[in-house]
Amino acid sequence: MEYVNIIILALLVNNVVLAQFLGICPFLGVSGKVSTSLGMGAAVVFVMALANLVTYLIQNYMLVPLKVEFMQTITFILVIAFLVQVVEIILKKSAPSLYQALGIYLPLITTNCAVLGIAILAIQKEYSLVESVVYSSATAVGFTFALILMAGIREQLELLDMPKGMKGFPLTLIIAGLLSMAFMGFAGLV
Amino acid sequence: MKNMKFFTEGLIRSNPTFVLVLGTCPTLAVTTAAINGIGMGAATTFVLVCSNLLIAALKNFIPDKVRIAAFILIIASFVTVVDLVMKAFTPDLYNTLGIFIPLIVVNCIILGRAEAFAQKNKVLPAILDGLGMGIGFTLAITLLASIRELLGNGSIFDIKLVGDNVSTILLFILPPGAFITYGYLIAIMNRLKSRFSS
Amino acid sequence: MAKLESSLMNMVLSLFVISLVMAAALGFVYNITKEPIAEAIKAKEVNAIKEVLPPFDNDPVSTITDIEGLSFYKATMGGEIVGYAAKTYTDKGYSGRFDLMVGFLPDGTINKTVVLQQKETPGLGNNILQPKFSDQFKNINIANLNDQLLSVKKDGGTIDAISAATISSRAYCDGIQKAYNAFITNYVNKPTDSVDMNTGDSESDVLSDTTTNAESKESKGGRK
Amino acid sequence: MKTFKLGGVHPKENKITADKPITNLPLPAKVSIPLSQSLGAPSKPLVDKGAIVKTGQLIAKGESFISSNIHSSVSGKVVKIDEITDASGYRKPAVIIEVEGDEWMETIDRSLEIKTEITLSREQIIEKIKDLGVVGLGGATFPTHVKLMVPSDKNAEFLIINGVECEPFLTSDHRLMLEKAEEIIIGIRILMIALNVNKAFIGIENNKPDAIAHLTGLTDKYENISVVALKVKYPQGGEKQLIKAITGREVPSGKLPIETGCIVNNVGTAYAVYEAVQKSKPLFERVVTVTGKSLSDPGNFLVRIGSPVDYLVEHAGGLPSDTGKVISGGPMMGKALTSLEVPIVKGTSGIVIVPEKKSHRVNIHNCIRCTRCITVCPIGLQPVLLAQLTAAEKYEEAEKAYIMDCMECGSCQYTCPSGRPLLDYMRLGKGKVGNIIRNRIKN
Amino acid sequence: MSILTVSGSPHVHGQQDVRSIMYGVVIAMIPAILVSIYFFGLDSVRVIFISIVSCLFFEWLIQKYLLKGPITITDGSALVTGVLLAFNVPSNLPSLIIIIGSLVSIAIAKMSFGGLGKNPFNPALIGRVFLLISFPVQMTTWPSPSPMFSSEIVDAVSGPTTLGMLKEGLMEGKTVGEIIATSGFPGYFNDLTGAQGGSLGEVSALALLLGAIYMFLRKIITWHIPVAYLGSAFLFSAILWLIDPESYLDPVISMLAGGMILGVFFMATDMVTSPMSAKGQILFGIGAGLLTITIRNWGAYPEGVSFAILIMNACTPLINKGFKPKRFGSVPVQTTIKAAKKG
Amino acid sequence: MSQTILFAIIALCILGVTAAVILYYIAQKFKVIEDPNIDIVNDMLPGANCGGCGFAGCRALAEAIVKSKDLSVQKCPVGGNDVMKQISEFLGLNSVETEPQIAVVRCQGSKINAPSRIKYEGAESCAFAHYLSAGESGCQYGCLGEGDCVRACLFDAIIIDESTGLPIVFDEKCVACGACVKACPRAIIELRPKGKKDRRIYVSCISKDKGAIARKSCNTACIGCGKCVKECAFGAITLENNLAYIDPLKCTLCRKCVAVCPTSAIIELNFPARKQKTDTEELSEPVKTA
Ligand SMILES: Cc1cc2nc3c(=O)[nH]c(=O)nc-3n(C[C@H](O)[C@H](O)[C@H](O)COP(=O)(O)O)c2cc1C
Ligand SMILES: Cc1cc2nc3c(=O)[nH]c(=O)nc-3n(C[C@H](O)[C@H](O)[C@H](O)COP(=O)(O)O)c2cc1C
Ligand SMILES: Cc1cc2nc3c(=O)[nH]c(=O)nc-3n(C[C@H](O)[C@H](O)[C@H](O)COP(=O)(O)O)c2cc1C
Ligand SMILES: Cc1cc2nc3c(=O)[nH]c(=O)nc-3n(C[C@H](O)[C@H](O)[C@H](O)CO)c2cc1C
Ligand code: SF4
Ligand code: SF4
Ligand code: SF4
Ligand code: SF4
Ligand code: FES
Repeated sequence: MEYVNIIILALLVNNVVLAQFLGICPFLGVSGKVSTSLGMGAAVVFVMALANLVTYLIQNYMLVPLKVEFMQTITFILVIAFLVQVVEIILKKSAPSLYQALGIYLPLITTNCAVLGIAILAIQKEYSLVESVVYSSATAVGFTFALILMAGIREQLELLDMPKGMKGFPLTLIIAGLLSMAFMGFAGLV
Repeated sequence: MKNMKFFTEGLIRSNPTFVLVLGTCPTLAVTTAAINGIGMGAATTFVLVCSNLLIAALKNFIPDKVRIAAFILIIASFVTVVDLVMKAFTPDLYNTLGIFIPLIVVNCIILGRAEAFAQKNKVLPAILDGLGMGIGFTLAITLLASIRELLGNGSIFDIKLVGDNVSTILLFILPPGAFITYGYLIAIMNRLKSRFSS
Repeated sequence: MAKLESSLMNMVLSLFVISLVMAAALGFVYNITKEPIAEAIKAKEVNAIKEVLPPFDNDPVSTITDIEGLSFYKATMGGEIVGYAAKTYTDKGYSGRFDLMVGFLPDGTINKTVVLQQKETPGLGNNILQPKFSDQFKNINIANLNDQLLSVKKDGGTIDAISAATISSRAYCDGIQKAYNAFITNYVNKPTDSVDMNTGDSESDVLSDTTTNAESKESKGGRK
Repeated sequence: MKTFKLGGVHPKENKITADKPITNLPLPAKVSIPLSQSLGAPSKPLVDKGAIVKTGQLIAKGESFISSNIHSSVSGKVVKIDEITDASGYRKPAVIIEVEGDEWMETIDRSLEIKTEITLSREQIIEKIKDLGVVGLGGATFPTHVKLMVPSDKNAEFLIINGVECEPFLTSDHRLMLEKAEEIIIGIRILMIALNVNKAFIGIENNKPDAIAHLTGLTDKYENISVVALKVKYPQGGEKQLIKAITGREVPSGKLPIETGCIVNNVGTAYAVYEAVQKSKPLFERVVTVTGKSLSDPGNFLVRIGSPVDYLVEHAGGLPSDTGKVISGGPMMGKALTSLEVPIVKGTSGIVIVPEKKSHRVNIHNCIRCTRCITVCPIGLQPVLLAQLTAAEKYEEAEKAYIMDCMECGSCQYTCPSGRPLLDYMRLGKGKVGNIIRNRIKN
Repeated sequence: MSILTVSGSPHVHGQQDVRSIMYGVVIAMIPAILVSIYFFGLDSVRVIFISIVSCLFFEWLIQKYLLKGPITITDGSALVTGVLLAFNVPSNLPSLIIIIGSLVSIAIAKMSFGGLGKNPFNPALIGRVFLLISFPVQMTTWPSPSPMFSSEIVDAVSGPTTLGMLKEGLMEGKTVGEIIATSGFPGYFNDLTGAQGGSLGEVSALALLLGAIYMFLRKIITWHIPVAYLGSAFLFSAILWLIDPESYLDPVISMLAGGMILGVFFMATDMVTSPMSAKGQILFGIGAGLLTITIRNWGAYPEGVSFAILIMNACTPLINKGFKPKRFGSVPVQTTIKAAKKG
Repeated sequence: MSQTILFAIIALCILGVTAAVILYYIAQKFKVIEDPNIDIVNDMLPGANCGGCGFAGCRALAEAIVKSKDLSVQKCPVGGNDVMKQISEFLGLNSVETEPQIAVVRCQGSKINAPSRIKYEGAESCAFAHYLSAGESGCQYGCLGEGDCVRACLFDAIIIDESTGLPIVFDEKCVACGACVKACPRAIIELRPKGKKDRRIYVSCISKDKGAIARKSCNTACIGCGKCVKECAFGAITLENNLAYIDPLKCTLCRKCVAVCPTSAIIELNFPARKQKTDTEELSEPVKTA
């Protein structure tokens, strides 16, 4: 039940993009096409879960024992950047087709504040290791969900002509606002 | 004079918020009140200027292949400094900005400027560039925040402009309001831009 | 000077040096700000206590006592107890937990309440911050009322809920009630047991007449 | 009652000339016979300026595989071989002949007797049909002889005769079925021999009960020819829909009807085949319905190819002053003419005069995504999507959404409440996608 | 002869156009409008009037001065939005708030995307949800319906909706049975005919159903969305009710209460924002039904219809991507030959 | 105090150095051979990986650029024009300096010069109008006025003039990308050298119809009379298929041909007004549209 709650919260009620404002840049940038969004989403799920696993270990087995919790930001971002690169390099060589599908989104993820943000939030919420991984995966799935909804709408609008000044970011943001409004219906689910 | 251009570039022509649309998360998240805009802007500007300065100064000592890693290290350090300092001296603001202070690290503007500008330029232009970008960012998000605060709470900088019993449009200080206000602001900026250019 | 080449040695070295310097600098800043941070946290607490209690001259933070998961502080003026402050919380808020500080006069009257930290909806739930709402708790003494004391009118209590924010209002009552219960059982009804109260001598006389049947009544409801 | 399942609309029928017998139109003073009248390459002229020709004389030869011979429709003098404006206003080569009397080629059997006996062999039949320039009269003017040469790896099972005439207003096939039924049945038998099939169906929409009754009576003695009454629904006359309605078979996407063992021919074509094979008469005249609510004297006329449209209209009571549009063909698929001086060609089945009031499209709104266009598309396409893709120049995606399958029936545009120009875009997209495909095949 | 018009085929057009569809919807709403006037009196007229006029006005203003395109306010879509927005608010809503709602519906939800047919979300619902979130106090204080000419003096301020009452009661820890017994629950009959409290348009399920039947007959709407929506919502709430009748409402009342009927027949069916294939529409309906009951029972808002429809609106483009119509000639020819032989 | 600093240093250095070393070895081990240009271009890009360009990060953009060898559609919001210029120099894309060109519309068949004989109704698309009929004026070469060229232009450099129904090009906005040329189904638009002081002379008609026919549908059609050919002292004008064409490379902008054209089919742009021109000179002077 605990996990179900975490999942519903992260996926719908406190959707990363629509309610928590994390990872907006890729959300705006990569939501043009459904296929791309799926690739990006899958990559984010993978990296977020991995990053949360590792940052949990660093926090609890390195920063806390050494009493240097203030180094959280710097160590976490280093580790995330490192992880992303390693995954990218390995994927590129050993699974080129997977790399074509997911890997090309990896560099985008380093500067996606959702990854770092969720890692820090998981620590703040004092989640256990498993909870932290569940939380981050659900969050990332929530990210993907928002991304493909947006991509679907944008693909549809792509074929119609929109008012001149509204094309691009303004419309994407307004759609995000309306989506976020719709998602407020999930308020209070858990 | 030439240096002035580095400064104004980020203010208007390449305004990070309205033109480049970078660093959107803090832009949307903390702009529930005008004062947060200033706070977030100041913190970001500080990191931007310091990291630009240091990177421009150290550019020759950093081998190309590890430059991103080095930049991240430098930026993250300044962010931590801001984090600690704000925690110590402006605890209230620190609480409202919350997680978005450490997240300055991943604000694309900062790494972007490091890559695109600081590592190729001298120290002074780099500082001015950082300052321009930072102030451009600050002004933009303060504008956004003021609008949201006014519509959603009837106040600006906590100065109440409407009576206590007047209902304000709550939605504007909730997440949907952030997206919508930002969207229309960019649209208006686009319109102004095209009007001025023609 | 020419740019350093990307050899393994240079790369590791430069990263190493940067890490070293940065870490050192950070450690340094941390050390400088450690004190102010701690002070800021403390100052916040003291300020809140000041707000809910009559003037005092001791350092209440050093008197902190943990009772039923809540923190209690004692304030004295010239050695005489002027009141107790309790840091309490509720989980029943619209957006989850929020923290409150309650000031009790030695006779069990609520002096004042303030919100320490909350995430309630701006414009709705966060109207609990407004004095119009929180002032209703002023000067309530459990002795003068029945057990319906701390609940909103809808639940049969005396507190006017904020319109359209019954949930937050209830939660507020819930938090105060928690503190009250703890206060009554530990300070009023069991004066001699309060061993770790380093000045636990005189208040029993003051409060001995305060009979109360404040069972820890869980206010019903709250969102599921 | 049989019909096709997917989609379809029911426009108002307006068959106001259904009771008007076919009348012979007197010869005009001058005819312009375009050199490109059927699908395929233009034919090559065989006569020069000043030449004297007879009615039925070969004046242009189809040289490529899919093209057909053209015969003079009158006797007289070739005044020039020049470009004339065609129905769409473009200039196209034509042979212009001044009429001097009506002297027919001697080879043509002008007797009134109906010649029932079929003496020619399969090859001779096809050869004759080719020589005498018979093309499909149902719309696409596809050379009939090509259709009859079934590829060796395919097998024709059924001949389907298209007497549906689902277009509003038009009645030429209807009248032909009433007045020339016996000839048509002989034509069908000839086609059956040419195709080597032993079953033929005649599909007729239920709004022509007289034709159904008449043909049923006449075909009773042939057990391998049967008349099938079909529900009134546009585009019942579309080849694929007709095959589906009668045999239940579906022509696969991008394939020809022969894939299902069916060959479809129009009743007019069957009649032309009869005349060519039994009477050696080339295709130089056809029945044209001249109609329209504002016309004082609409009717069905037997017209020589090359007669100008205004000449026909004159005989139907003259052009009403409020005319806003003139359509060659029916209102669902026909082509709006740019001028009335253009000649009647083999493919002209009717001329519809539309008053100014009714000649404009409805107001255009944005698409309201009502899905009506999708529901009525007999091919099961998404016209709204295809039109949007075309307008956005996303031709690859349009191809993937099967734009090439569109049969241009116009049901989608007919039904669209927003008045979207769906078929316009569909045609545009088909053109562009067709080019892309052709280039791909070339490379 | 005047100048000839040349256009591509077809040269004739069917009877229905946008206007007849939109005005058809307006006609379908007339019974509900009359019932709302009967129960809420002049206030109802005021709300509907202001909502319509401001919707039309904003549409005109934006088309004229911002989009600078043709002005199409007579196509009826803004009218429908106006009436539906009015149907979704309490009859005592201050006029200024109605105007804000219209502005949001038209300017943000519709014209930002270029107007009719391009909006991904239902404009009237966006307007309503915007108001609900922004002005929760005003939007959830319902005047009791009081039949016109009735002599009773009624408490004009709070006549809670069926669902509002339920939510409130459940929070106080009562069971559904207790709530029904104690709170003057409207009951089936009132829910059906009128006297349930609530927004203007949801007062009488019967009047709405009458309009829905009209739209069916005029072929303005098809059965897919309403049937799937009501069906899934009914099943889901029936299951919950069977499991625990203490805390879940009887499915029949669930169907009649709140904006269910209004949402199902008038708002979920908006063709602009719903899927384009029959299967897709059924999926849309099922999704909306499940979401509605979920949000009603476990969410913070008492009414889930608006949110459910908006969320499904967002999924619509994806549903459209997933469901393509059956194409002629997409089956191998042998299959059809065999099928034909059998049949 | 020193302990904290020490631990901080230890933590960071251990992390940093292990990360660097692992990364280095993994990078060596899993090396993938690629077009080295991609790396170079990637390095030129800002590396913000913001996704603003529509690609999945800077490297993806670099790959796209190197593969397609086309910079026209790629845009980096962070780096801006400077970066793109640098890249294009590196890849040698725009190295050939060409004389600046501009789009010219070679048709004057406006509503007045070539009155409508029919009315076109349908999709707002020149391509479709072209497919459907010869056009409202009956000239099968002339502009259809439905604005395919306008929609093709990304720079708002071409619009349809409401009064004439013909496109006009704004000199200052046109970048000679040629999109309109490709879009026009009738090949009316041509890219011509911009000319000294923006002065240009060209035959504003592409009708290959014989004189009489051309004249019938349009007052300003080139009728192939050949007067301009004779008049031109520099041999810049050729006549083919009843149509004159002025070679911009040979034309010296002397304006003599303009004067002799009986139908005013030749257009001069951005010249100072002629001196002795009187208002009454040519009553039937056609409306100049460019
Ligand atoms: C977006 C939103 C935020 C809300 N926030 C709060 C809140 O912070 N506190 C609260 O008590 N109620 C809040 N509510 C209102 C509750 O859902 C509920 O309507 C109310 O608490 C009970 O209504 P009443 O006070 O009129 O009885 C919020 C409602 C919405 C729509
Ligand atoms: C390019 C092309 C090739 C065709 N080839 C054949 C063929 O080989 N055999 C045949 O029976 N019909 C052939 N057809 C004829 C079509 O099946 C069809 O009968 C003709 O296009 C007329 O159909 P319609 O009037 O429905 O448009 C061909 C048609 C086209 C356009
Ligand atoms: C939408 C549509 C409607 C058609 N309606 C008829 C019709 O009513 N009668 C007819 O003979 N042919 C009709 N055709 C043409 C037939 O598809 C087919 O091409 C023709 O019957 C073949 O015979 P033909 O080659 O003898 O012309 C229609 C075609 C289409 C695409
Ligand atoms: C059956 C039907 C239902 C409609 N429902 C709504 C609705 O719920 N809200 C609305 O704003 N417009 C509605 N409209 C009107 C119109 O479709 C709407 O304004 C468009 O979404 C605007 O682009 C409806 C129209 C029809 C035909
Ligand atoms: S014209 Fe094409 S797309 Fe439209 S209904 Fe007919 S077949 Fe379908
Ligand atoms: S019929 Fe017209 S309005 Fe309806 S979906 Fe198709 S194109 Fe759109
Ligand atoms: S499309 Fe290109 S060439 Fe044509 S006008 Fe626009 S910028 Fe000039
Ligand atoms: S120039 Fe060509 S593309 Fe432009 S409006 Fe004329 S015909 Fe259309
Ligand atoms: S600021 Fe760019 S992803 Fe958050």
